[in-house]
Amino acid sequence: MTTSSQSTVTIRVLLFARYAEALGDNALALTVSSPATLASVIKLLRSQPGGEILPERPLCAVNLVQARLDSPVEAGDEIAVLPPLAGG
Amino acid sequence: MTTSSQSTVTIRVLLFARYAEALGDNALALTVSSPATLASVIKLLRSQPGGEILPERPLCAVNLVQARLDSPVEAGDEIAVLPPLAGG
Amino acid sequence: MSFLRDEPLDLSRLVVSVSAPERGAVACFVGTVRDHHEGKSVIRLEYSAYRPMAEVECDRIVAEARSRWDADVALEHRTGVLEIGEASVAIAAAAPHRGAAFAACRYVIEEVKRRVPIWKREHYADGTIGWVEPSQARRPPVGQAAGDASLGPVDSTSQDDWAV
Amino acid sequence: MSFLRDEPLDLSRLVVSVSAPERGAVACFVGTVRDHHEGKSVIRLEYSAYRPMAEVECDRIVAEARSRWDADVALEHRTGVLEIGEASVAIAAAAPHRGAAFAACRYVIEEVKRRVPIWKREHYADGTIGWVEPSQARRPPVGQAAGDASLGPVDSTSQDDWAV
Repeated sequence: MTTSSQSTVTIRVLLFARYAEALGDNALALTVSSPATLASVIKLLRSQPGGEILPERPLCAVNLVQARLDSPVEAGDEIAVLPPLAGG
Repeated sequence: MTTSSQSTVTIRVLLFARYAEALGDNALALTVSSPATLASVIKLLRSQPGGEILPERPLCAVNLVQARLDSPVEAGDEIAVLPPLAGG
Repeated sequence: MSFLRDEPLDLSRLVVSVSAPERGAVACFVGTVRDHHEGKSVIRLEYSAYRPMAEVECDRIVAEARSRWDADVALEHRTGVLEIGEASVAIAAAAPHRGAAFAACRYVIEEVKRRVPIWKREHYADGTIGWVEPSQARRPPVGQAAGDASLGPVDSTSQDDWAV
Repeated sequence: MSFLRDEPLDLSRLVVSVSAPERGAVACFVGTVRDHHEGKSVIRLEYSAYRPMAEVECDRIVAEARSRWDADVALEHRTGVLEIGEASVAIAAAAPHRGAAFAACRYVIEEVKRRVPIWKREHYADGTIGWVEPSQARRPPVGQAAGDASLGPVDSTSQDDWAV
């Protein structure tokens, strides 16, 4: 459960593999200005300790679907930042 | 064991599938003029009862290798006449 | 049904699951853990996944292959720790004719590599551990920002790329 | 080793036989007996072969695939009576990378169909029996004498046809 003030929103971000390792956790809660976009979340994430490992434009998903960085995000969305894929 | 006179040679021919059925056996011994070629064997084979099912230029093998109709054949060679292949 | 598996994969089970009397051609692919990577000796491998999205993406890929080639398709991907030689991914595609079966199978493995959120960490003989980055071929072209990769479905005009 | 088998084929055994720590990609193909052919309902099938030549030809095909794609390749073909759904042919090709594995596997099935002296007789639901002729695509081009087909190895210039 997250609450949003009039001008900010708290976004929960899932991290994986190398990114989770660098940022020290596989999920972080970030408070960003509202309305928020993926880009504003990524920008804040990159300023966290260890966040410099993230590229400017990482692969992201919102609610299990790949999303562009200008996508709006809201509290309750499932935001995921994905390192380069290596399945198969 | 086959024997050849001065002017003829006896060739044993293996038949398969539809051809064996048509000619009533899966092996026939044919006596042809010497020196013989695959073509002369096929020509005689086509004149046998049921042999009219054979095309003029059937797929043939001599000693397990595909052979052209002008290939020479001798007593002791393993001659095979192959219907269209249907493996796989 | 789950596409991600913590237990060893069983290709025979996949083949049986897609086979049917009217589909006489089954093409399969199995990826196994190799003992080396970029000159280093690998002793074991660990696959992790963003599981809910990986399941959804696998389901989409299989559905795309089924509808494009009128094939039945089965796919499984391992997660967890794998030893050398173990299967990491197994695919079976059955169709009335072999061209479609091969094309559907090839499509699925290429799309799995391109779109499914799975990562692997290699354990090397020298005691070190490393996250495996995709090969050069799968990185964005030079000049494009690193990590700015797309994992959307291929557009329909590129379907011919999968003809086998 | 014999390429022709009177007992049911086992794809898993073939996959194991070609797998190795340095070959991380295995492509396979299984052909199964379909329940219909040109509109007729098939209940069972009988494969016969010119066995010594079929063995030699399978051996050549496998050797060609191995050397062209640096792959390990296993091949088996059933003979005798097969029920609907049973495997008539099974192929596994393992290579360090999947492109080579797919290409080698596809090459082997195409060449088996083109070059190995095997014939099949279908038993139909109406009690009749028929020798199966190869499909139109495998008959000689129009204008060429019927039956004047070649089963020699493909020449090296056509190798690209097998790229997958």
